Amino acid sequence: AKKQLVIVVKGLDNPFFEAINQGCQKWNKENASSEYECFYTGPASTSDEAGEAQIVQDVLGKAETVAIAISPSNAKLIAQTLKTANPKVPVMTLDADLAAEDSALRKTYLGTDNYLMGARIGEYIKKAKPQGGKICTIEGNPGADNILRRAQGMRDTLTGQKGLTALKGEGGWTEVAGCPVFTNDDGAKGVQAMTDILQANPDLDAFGIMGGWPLFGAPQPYRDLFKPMAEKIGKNEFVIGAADTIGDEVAIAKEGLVTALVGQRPFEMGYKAPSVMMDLIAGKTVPDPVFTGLDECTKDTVDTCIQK
Amino acid sequence: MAITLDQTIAQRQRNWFSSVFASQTFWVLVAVIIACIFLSFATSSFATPTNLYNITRNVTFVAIIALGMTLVIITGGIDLSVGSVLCLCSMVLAVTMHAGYGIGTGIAASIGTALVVGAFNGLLIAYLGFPPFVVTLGMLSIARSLAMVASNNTVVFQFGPDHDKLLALGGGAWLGIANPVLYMAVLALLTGFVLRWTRFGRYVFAIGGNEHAATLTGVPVRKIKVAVYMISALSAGVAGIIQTGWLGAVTTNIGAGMELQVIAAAVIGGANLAGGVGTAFGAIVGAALIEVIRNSLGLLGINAFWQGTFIGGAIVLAVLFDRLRNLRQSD
Amino acid sequence: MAITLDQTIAQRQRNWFSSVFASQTFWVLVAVIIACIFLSFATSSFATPTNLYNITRNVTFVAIIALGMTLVIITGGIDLSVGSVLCLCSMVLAVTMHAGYGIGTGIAASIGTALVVGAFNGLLIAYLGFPPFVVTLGMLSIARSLAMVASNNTVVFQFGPDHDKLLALGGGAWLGIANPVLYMAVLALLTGFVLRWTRFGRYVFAIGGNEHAATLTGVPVRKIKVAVYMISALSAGVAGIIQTGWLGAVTTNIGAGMELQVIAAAVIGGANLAGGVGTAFGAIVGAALIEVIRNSLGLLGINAFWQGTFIGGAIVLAVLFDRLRNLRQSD
Amino acid sequence: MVAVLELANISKHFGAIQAVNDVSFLLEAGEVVGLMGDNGAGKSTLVKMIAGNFRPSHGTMRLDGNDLILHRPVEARQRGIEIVHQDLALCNNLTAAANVFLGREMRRGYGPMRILDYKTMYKRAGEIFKELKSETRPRDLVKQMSGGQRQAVAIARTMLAEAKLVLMDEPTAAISVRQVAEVLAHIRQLRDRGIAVILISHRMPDVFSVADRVIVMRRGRKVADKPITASSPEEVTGLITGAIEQV
Amino acid sequence: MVAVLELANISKHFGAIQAVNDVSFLLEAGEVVGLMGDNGAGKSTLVKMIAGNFRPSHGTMRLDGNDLILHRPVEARQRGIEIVHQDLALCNNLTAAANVFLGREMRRGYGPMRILDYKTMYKRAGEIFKELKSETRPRDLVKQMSGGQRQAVAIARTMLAEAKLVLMDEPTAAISVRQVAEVLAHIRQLRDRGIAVILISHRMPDVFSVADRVIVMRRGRKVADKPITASSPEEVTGLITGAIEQV
Ligand SMILES: Nc1ncnc2c1ncn2[C@@H]1O[C@H](COP(=O)(O)OP(=O)(O)OP(=O)(O)O)[C@@H](O)[C@H]1O
Ligand SMILES: Nc1ncnc2c1ncn2[C@@H]1O[C@H](COP(=O)(O)OP(=O)(O)OP(=O)(O)O)[C@@H](O)[C@H]1O
Ligand SMILES: [Mg+2]
Ligand SMILES: [Mg+2]
Repeated sequence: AKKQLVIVVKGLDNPFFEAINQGCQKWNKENASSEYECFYTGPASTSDEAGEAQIVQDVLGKAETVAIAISPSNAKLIAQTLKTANPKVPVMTLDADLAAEDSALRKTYLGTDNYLMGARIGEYIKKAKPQGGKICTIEGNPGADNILRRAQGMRDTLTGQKGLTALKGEGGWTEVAGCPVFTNDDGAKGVQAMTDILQANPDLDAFGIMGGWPLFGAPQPYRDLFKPMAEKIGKNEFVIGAADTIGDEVAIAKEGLVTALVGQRPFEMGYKAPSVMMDLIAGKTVPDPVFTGLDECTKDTVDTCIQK
Repeated sequence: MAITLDQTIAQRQRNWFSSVFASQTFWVLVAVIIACIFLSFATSSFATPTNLYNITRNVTFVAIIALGMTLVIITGGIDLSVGSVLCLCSMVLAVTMHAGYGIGTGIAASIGTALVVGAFNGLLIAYLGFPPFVVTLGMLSIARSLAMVASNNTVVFQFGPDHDKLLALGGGAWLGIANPVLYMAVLALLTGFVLRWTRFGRYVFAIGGNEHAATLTGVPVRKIKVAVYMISALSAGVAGIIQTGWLGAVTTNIGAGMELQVIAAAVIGGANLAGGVGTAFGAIVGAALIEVIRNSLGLLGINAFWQGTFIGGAIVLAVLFDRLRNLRQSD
Repeated sequence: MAITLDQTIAQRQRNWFSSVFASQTFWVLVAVIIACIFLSFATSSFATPTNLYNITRNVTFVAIIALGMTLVIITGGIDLSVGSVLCLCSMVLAVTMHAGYGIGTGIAASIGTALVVGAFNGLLIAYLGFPPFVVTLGMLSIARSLAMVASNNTVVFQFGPDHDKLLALGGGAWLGIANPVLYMAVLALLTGFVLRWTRFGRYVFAIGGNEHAATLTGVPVRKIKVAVYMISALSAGVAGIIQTGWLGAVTTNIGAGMELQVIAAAVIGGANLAGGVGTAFGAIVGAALIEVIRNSLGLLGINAFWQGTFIGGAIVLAVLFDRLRNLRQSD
Repeated sequence: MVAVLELANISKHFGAIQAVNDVSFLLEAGEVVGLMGDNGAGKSTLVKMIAGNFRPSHGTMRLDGNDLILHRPVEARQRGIEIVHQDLALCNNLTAAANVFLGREMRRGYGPMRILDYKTMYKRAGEIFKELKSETRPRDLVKQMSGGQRQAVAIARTMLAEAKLVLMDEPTAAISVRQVAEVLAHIRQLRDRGIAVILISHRMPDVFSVADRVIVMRRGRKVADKPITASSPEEVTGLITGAIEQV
Repeated sequence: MVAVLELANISKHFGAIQAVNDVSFLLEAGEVVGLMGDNGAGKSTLVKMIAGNFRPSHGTMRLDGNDLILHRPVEARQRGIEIVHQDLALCNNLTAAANVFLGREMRRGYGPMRILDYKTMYKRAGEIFKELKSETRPRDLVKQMSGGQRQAVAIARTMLAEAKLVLMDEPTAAISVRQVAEVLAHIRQLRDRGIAVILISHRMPDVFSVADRVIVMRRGRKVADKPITASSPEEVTGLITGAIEQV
């Protein structure tokens, strides 16, 4: 058997990680003759944190494993797992990082700067509505650290202050009652909740969507909801900043139903990770962190915004 | 004065009216109505046409599956695979249409998949005597995994030449009522009819009441059980098709965790997991209750952290009416 | 030659040996053993000390809760709230210790929470006659929501002055066996003892066999039911405490979806959701089977998309042994 | 003339328990046989085998001269064997009428659109109960019925179809004097129509008033099989208790 | 001397069904009363009220001169009332011995460490079955037992404790001649120890052989209450069927 460069993701149920897998597979195809292969795995569900830790253990116990890249859904738990397992092979993080104080446990981080991503969404919203207004944040799984980090980035950018967990007029922005909404990565739930929030708050000014589920998971109800508001969105009277550029999202941006999209580059993560791991095995110095870029799309840039 | 044998035989313990009052479905319906009235006064946005349109549409997916689930529960079984089957059927539809086939082929493939899955569950349960919980839990895992395989775990959002037809099917409306609501109404009437007026329905109840007795009296218990699991999977498949038309995209996590919601809808509506009891109307009422609660979270602006408490509390409260009536009566 | 009345009375249908062969637990155990033997040969990394250490440790959390769940299932009930209760108890422990209290206080608070939750479930089910499915589904929602409230939805990973004690409690080992495994063994023996040798255990079975008969013969049905739901919540709480010690961090996500795994473990191990049947040993065997399957996925390098199919298939297969024996016998 | 039912060396064991042991007998059309025996003697087990409920461990059964191999209870019904089960086999969640007609529902309408004919079923069930002089209400759930009413429901079932052979496992255990007379009269009617009946009962007077022949079982074995006229209640009691070994 | 049991104007209805209607009677210590009546006459409902199974809709009950208000069946047991239920109230998943001792398990050891005493319970249950001459195996599950064996288990329960009042709802319905004699002998023993017994039965000879008094119910009402010596099987049959209106 080939030596394995293992990628452990948070959960298989998410198309985002599938893009990482695509990158991983592309690397395999291009390096068919290599003595290494990229091996992608993870728990069935993103919410199964303990399951991910168990998989990490399993993988570290396997003789074929020569390096591992982890996307931790519970950073502390993975850190703890790594401490106990005390692996002999190089470990890096991918897509999501360990906490700062645990950074010695991994060699490097490859992925998006989630805080920056949220901050970019915040900037688009702030640019469209400099005077502030009422906003609702749509989040995913309540325990998902990367999403929480994005939300923090957005809040910090909107207010110019650090570390607020709910906005009550700082920088002109107020989060309405019932927000943030946790959609548990369910597109339909996300749109349904957004519909309810809009019903209850007709004077809402903005949505900050920290994970793209409502757009790519339920594009049609999303369109139905915002088509009547397309004109307002065009005039920046209503603002929607959303994460990701998956599936139908770019088309939605083209239709002018979202102010701006800020997307990650998961494919790039999956494609680059094997090379970074091989560098680590070879003992080369690798910068820490290695950020993959962000794709930012507005109505006017949709045709060119995605990095190929 | 003397009562004849004829008169005694013609008696019955409860008339139609008192049976209605004795049913959990009725009291949950009362709870739903009270909640709606409360929300109409407490928020200005509840009783608006758009909100009602949305609520009725949102309720349908859980409700349609709850109809099939009700049959399973009446026989004393359980089907945990419905959420995954919904996902698999949606994915089969999406992938087929994406590959350029028409909507007819897509729907046929999807329905076919549902029936095969249901038959698999049913055969293991009825003929090999597997516990329904184990079989359908296994299928929960298998169906979603197959959906991943079918789609390569990607988002499918382009449905080939009949793209628009599919969207119209699930997203359209007729006389101001969302299409899914119409489908749900038709399916509920059909289920209600089958349960009350057909021999099949009678057998479903008999199996749940006393499976052994049903076997002894010549009820084709095994065939009926297979049929019931096929119907359950079918209802999940139908809900999947409609939901795909509404959402306009399929991911491999749609329907995740839906099984508990669906079973809850059926049970809240009066079905008894021990078997023998349940109605189509109850399934709809139970699903409606869950959706009204969900809808109210946003409208009332409940704090995100407390939303779960609110949902859970409301589910328990809804059944409280019925329990209180029972307690009062048992004295 | 003539058989006396005494002899007839002393007879029994099955001896100890044939009862073992007739039990689902035994056949699932056979399945687990076969799987282990297969994996030892098929992969070089299965039968390594680290892997076995990990497997045995991983099995404990589901197994401990499955012990409590088994009691609930024997009475004919179900407890869907265990995953959320685990989360809530972990969070209460974490928050208490994070606030500077010692490990004793933390554990007491956590256990206290579990007992209150269990008592709430039990009282509604036993005294008000709520369907267990509805009450515990409500609690599934409520407990997780309270965990969010308690922690403000943050990750807690510093446990105050007794931080290290807690980590040792859950992460340590003794003679090469992980601490959680020891706890599990003790709890399993205790549960087995209670079920077989105490009046309480006898009543648990009686309630599941015929609740009405149990009431008529003076079994304190309601009290026992409350106790059983408290034990179930308690087992979730204990698992939560140990898991916290092992994980070293608590998020509001832990234990999500665990209820189905736990119930599956109990059912695969031979407990019957209709009530009246179940063993402590079965719960452990069921949990072990699930963990061995999960572990093998990585070791065998099963393709990610197919993993679900593999897991689901294996769950169904495990029960097959028992079913085949039954089928053969019924002829 | 071939016997309606012929049992040859039938045995049945459950684990270590030998419930029925090498039992053989013949039953002619229009014959009423009383099957008696102590509790646990194997009477119910024997008739359950004839009704397709269990399969014999050994031995063969023939109905009207043809082999009788039953895989499911419904096959017995299809071949004209009706049974009143000792445990009644009722679905508590259904009404009395629904239980009577279970597996044989009456329907109206045509082709695939046939629906249950509630009205006729209630009416017909009411008529049967009246015939049995039992105060049983067809529209009420059997769950809430008295022991005798439940038994009336189980007996009523066998009165719907024209059978070849009717097996009655303690049909009069829970019912009152008045209805006992009706059930015995019903058995006589069956006999007169040429239907064979096996009546299991612990009530000596009933058996002696209606049966043509009596078979006694003890601990799974047949210990007596003789015309009722050649026997007496005392002898049968002795056979049941074992005071008399065998005749 | 106060009566052991005194019922005054007891009624019970279920929805539109009047199961028991204004029934009153007294029962002295050491008295055996036969309670007879047609199916659905309300006999079981009446004794279930005395056993705390239902609460009367109207009327009062007194035990030994004290008010008898029961919220749960266990309270009746605690006050010395034992009952054999018509539906036997057995847990199918437990052994015969476990069913006999249900709610009254024997234990050994001290204080909180007391564990079930299987051995003694098996032994004691076996003794009782032997006393009843019933071939019932204490170690087997009741699920797989014959009708009469199940009934023996239910009767055995009442033989564990010394009661004031024993209610027997058709205790001999499913059991064989041999055991019927034993049960009747047991009832006589109870009487001789000064225990009051209400025996519900459809078997005229049994009632006439053991009861001191007979009470007849028809459609929920008491229509006769007289010493057995002053009555006759024919009269009682007439009362049950309604041929005789009331005495
Ligand atoms: N729980 C109940 N709910 C409704 N009706 C009931 C209930 N229990 C009994 N009944 C009805 O009350 C009447 C009296 O029933 P009961 O069981 O007391 O009769 P019984 O005299 O014991 O008859 P049997 O000799 O057949 O046992 C019957 O018509 C019966 O259908
Ligand atoms: N399904 C079964 N599994 C195991 N043993 C059984 C089963 N059915 C019956 N038995 C046993 O077989 C023997 C015969 O039982 P059967 O029911 O045939 O007796 P019976 O003659 O009908 O008695 P009764 O007069 O009490 O109804 C009994 O000892 C009983 O315990
Ligand atoms: Mg019998
Ligand atoms: Mg009665």
